Amino acid sequence: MAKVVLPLEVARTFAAGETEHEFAARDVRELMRQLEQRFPGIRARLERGIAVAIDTEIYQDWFVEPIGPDSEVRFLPAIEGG
Amino acid sequence: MAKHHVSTTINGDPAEFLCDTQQTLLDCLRDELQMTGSKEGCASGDCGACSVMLNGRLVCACLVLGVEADGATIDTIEGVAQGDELHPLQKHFLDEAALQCGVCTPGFIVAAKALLEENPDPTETEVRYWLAGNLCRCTGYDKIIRAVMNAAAEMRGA
Amino acid sequence: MGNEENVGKIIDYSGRQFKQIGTRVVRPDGVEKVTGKANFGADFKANGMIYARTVRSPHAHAKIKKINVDKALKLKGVKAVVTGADFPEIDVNDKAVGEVVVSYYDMAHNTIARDKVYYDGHVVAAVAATSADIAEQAARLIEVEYEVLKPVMTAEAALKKNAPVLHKHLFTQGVEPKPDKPSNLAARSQFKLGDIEAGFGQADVVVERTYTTQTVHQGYIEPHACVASITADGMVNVWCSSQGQFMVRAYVAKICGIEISKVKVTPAEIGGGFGGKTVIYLEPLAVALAKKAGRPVKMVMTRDEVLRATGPTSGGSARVKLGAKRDGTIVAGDMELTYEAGAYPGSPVMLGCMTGFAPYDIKNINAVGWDVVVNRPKAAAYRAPGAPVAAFAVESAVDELAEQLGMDPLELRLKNAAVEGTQAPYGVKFGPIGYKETLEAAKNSPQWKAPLGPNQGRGIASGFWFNIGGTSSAEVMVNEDGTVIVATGNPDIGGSRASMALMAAEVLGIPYERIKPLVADTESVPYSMLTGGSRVTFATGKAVIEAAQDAVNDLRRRAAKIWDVDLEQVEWQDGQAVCIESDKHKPLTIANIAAKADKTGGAISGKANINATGAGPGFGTHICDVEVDPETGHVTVLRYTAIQDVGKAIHPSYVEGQLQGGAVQGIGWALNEEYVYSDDGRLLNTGFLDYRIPVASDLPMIDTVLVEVPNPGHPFGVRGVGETPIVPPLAAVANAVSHAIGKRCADLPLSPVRLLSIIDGK
Amino acid sequence: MSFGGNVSEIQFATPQTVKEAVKCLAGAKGRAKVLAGGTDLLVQLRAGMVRPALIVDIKHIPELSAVKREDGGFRVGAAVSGAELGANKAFRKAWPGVLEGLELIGSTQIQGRASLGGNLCNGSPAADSVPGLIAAGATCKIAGPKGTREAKVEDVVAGPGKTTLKPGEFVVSFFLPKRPKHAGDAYLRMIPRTEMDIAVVGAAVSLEFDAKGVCTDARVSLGAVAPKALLVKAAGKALVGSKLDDDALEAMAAACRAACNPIDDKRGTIEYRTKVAGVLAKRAARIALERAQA
Repeated sequence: MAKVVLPLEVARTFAAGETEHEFAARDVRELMRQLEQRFPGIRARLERGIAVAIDTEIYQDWFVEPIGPDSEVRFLPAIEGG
Repeated sequence: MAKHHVSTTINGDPAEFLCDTQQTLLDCLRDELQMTGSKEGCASGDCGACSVMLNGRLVCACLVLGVEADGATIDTIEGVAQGDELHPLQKHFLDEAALQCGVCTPGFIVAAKALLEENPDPTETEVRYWLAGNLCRCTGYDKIIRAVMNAAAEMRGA
Repeated sequence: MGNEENVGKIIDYSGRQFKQIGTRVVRPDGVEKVTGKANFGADFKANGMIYARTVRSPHAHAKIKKINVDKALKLKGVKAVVTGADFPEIDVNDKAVGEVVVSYYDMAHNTIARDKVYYDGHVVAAVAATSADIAEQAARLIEVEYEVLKPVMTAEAALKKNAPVLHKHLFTQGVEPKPDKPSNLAARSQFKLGDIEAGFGQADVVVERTYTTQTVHQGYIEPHACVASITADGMVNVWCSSQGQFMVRAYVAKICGIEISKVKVTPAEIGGGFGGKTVIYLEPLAVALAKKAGRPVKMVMTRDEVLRATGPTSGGSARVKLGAKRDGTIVAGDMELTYEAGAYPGSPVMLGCMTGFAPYDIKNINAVGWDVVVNRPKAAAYRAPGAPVAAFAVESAVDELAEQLGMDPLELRLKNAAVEGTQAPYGVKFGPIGYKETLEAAKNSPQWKAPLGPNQGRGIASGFWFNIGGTSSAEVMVNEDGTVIVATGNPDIGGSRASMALMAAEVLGIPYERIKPLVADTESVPYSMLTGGSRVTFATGKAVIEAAQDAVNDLRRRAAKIWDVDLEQVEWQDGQAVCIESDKHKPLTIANIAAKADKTGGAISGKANINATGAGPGFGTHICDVEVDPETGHVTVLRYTAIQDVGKAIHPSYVEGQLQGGAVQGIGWALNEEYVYSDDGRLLNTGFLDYRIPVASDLPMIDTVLVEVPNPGHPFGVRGVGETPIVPPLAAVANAVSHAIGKRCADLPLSPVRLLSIIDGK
Repeated sequence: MSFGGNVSEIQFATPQTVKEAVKCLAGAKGRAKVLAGGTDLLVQLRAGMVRPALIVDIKHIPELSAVKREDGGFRVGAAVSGAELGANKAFRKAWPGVLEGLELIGSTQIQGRASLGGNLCNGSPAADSVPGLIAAGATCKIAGPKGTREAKVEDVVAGPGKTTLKPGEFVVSFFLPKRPKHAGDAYLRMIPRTEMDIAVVGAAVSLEFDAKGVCTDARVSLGAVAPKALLVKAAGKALVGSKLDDDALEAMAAACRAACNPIDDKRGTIEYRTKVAGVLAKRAARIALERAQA
């Protein structure tokens, strides 16, 4: 099971404030389906300016990035720059 | 009143243009003579991007009226290289990477050239104070100062 | 290298000795720039072009009751006037979903006000005429009737109970329960690691203080400028300087309500941006005026307009609390940031929360950020947006903590330094990073060991920036004579053409001089994300490398055809195709192969369209020595060293230049730059005379140390370098000044006036 | 501005003599502005702060552009640029403090244009060259429709942006008197950067000493601490009769602080300006002393 960490604000709105969850998903697309099932409406929120970090790698534009069985998946704000 | 007819010498060549009183020399160079090497960064003499020589003195073209150029001698960035032969300052700016965005570069080269004509062996402090009216936001000035010092050394034959 | 891996695969460059990467070549666009021939934003002309000027609000906060343009239109030479009513209304929820959330509604209203103005300098109308002077005079004839409202100029004022509310539709995001009334508090964000209470419970020493900074501007020397023209069949052409031609295209299309295919943007050379040109201001106005006038329209901002209405970055306050054990282990970090977003939501406060503690391995972190709207220009990105203010607070706190612990501030940083595997404040674990290496380099630097005189002080501070990747495209075209064009879609803001050409040269094995890098218009290369986030050398560089490899594969295919051998028998070595397993074929140079391109299948090229991931974070450490005049409060920067992990320096001179330039911008931020507003919200320092960016005589040489810990996410080990250098200097300077005067300086800028009052204890 | 018509035009004149210039100014249909170095006027024009009917360029008048010896002192044309005056070695030797003030106006580029006349007539309380001139006891020659007159420099400026010049009058030249043997002057200003700023405080001191090193005359002038540059007579008095010992200097500084009547603005506070006026006056006095002893 991959550990999935939601941003605090998103967790407050959709997951009763609980940021850490466990999912068994092969990739981000599947994870999104499962997240939406568990927390209806969360997907649309996560698609707005949220990046995905899988272990040490940050994906600003995520879609089907693979998730390992022991991966830590974190949703975090997308990063801009100067 | 019609526009002023201004006859002047720019980079050694005779030049003429028409202008209104309120047009600055910088406006005239850029808009009437299509010489856009001198840049406008502030129009108030605070940034030096429009540095030119007027009768042998370093000035900001944004603080000179175009009509004042009548009968004057003007030297601009466009006249610094001789054909395709770059001035030592230009070469050293390239070698030292003394430019990043490059918009302040023409002003720096014109101003530095004026310095080296007056003082061929300036100290670092002298270079910094002479160029204090030329703003650069990219480089932190370090490489610019080095380029000027190196060009000075080369020009002195050192 | 085995044959099979060599076919259509990424070449592994690890451990490779570079031939051209790391050399200090002359930049390809250099001669144009030192001779004044390069064309910047304001240098473009079109046939029949007319000139436009804006009408801007003198009020910080007002309702627009009426705009009368009749007198202006009657002036001879005036060709068109536009107001907010000439632009399509955009839904308040229309936001771009991508790397950054962009509210098109806010952007459109920031470009030209509709019913309300939100800051001094907000555009209310624009007028085009046959000369700049006529346009200027016409602008003065446009009568705007305002109902002046009370402005809120600071976060503190904006959050007061009965403060005037800027936006009726603005409800605080990120709080529960959802507010039922609009306010000036746009959003709350929070990042947590561990248990903050428990963390402080373990602490032997705690320091806590609130730090403040003022609004500052990017201060690029080139004002915003553009020319827009519209063809008879409605095609829009925009020529302008920006940090991204595709960004301009997207925003113009959106704000003007035009399909993207009908907008072409040609990038000019850009005279500095630092993030401030990642948004647009003039282009939609020029397009609308050009449409009305039927003539190309040129718009160039004055410096006054640049300072009043573009940029800046947020001023803000930062409360930081750090707890450490007696041995120096930092066990808890608490931070509360309040940033002023300007007229519309979107300060970089969240990035401040994410970055402030990033250099340290702290198990218990709580960082809360408040995004507050005020009647100042909408903040735009500025070099490591959000990070410098947070770092100023944290790095000052670390300095104070070192004092309290009786530890050397460098040793305290070394003890707590983040390393590979450390969990960043935003939760992600770092890959290979070189922060510790920058501290070691600082320790070994001549400056760190040099003695100090009376009234002098030394400060050290570190900083972090994420660096980003993103979508980039590149095309590598082999010409008939074997020279090469490398086209990308990213404006060259500080020498990136040189790094693109160097990377392509390295892959192709041909001399750098034979490669011409091209910054292409929006119709000549596929989409690329803008130049920003320290991404170009990393992400676009990666695209160039892949495109060059693609071209190499094409060249190998042609060689195989010429020799009539299998592709597997052709290897690419030092710019030549070599036939292995047979010496009957003499190696073919790129020129040899190019000469036969027509016979072997047409033009030879390579391309890559990528969304680059794997951007390696950047860490830097700066040392600053100052001398303070105790009677006047004047600070002289005596010596400065900037050290940074740069991954791999493609062109070391330009990497050093990034460190030096960032350090000096940070010095300006720390010492003398600030927006000064009157009580009624008018900006008082609207020129370079009183918005005091550092001048040459203010500074010493800026020494640099490039630490190279390769980033595994890039074939050559590149990390972005542009933004990190502005993060440490605020605290490096403030710590130095604090030590020089023996008092903690927590409010920037440390201008003589402020510093003297600190020295005198007032 | 005539709306429904053309934008108003600005006329331009280049008189060759003082007389012609007076005539030009008198004949202007609307507001006339005198152009010397233009470093203030062009900024105001561009910002739309002024749109005169006529601009009179006085640089073609020989008297305005000349530096001459007169009565053992100097007569300096009002339009002589900082770069030109700086090249005059005799002037630099006699009045280094006056030159310091002029040379601190802006950058090298500004020095190619900025003049004593322009700096004075712009009427800024912070004008860098004015305290030095006042401390020097300089006078200026003013030409106008009623002929020429001589005025003390401290009497020319009335307040921020305002002068006592009557309509049609302009400054032709400055006179700096002969220097006795043991004399020196100095100007210091406080700016946040090292260059390119407007003075937050400026202080000029001109001193004369007898052969024994006792101060016989002292004039102290402060800039940017009042609506116009001040001649602080009490500060001068505090030095006369002393050898510039610490007590005399502190008494002078106290007189300077007492004379300050500054404002809080974007460049400084009342408190800061007042304190630093004393600091700079002391430092300038020490430099002037050194120069007098040299």
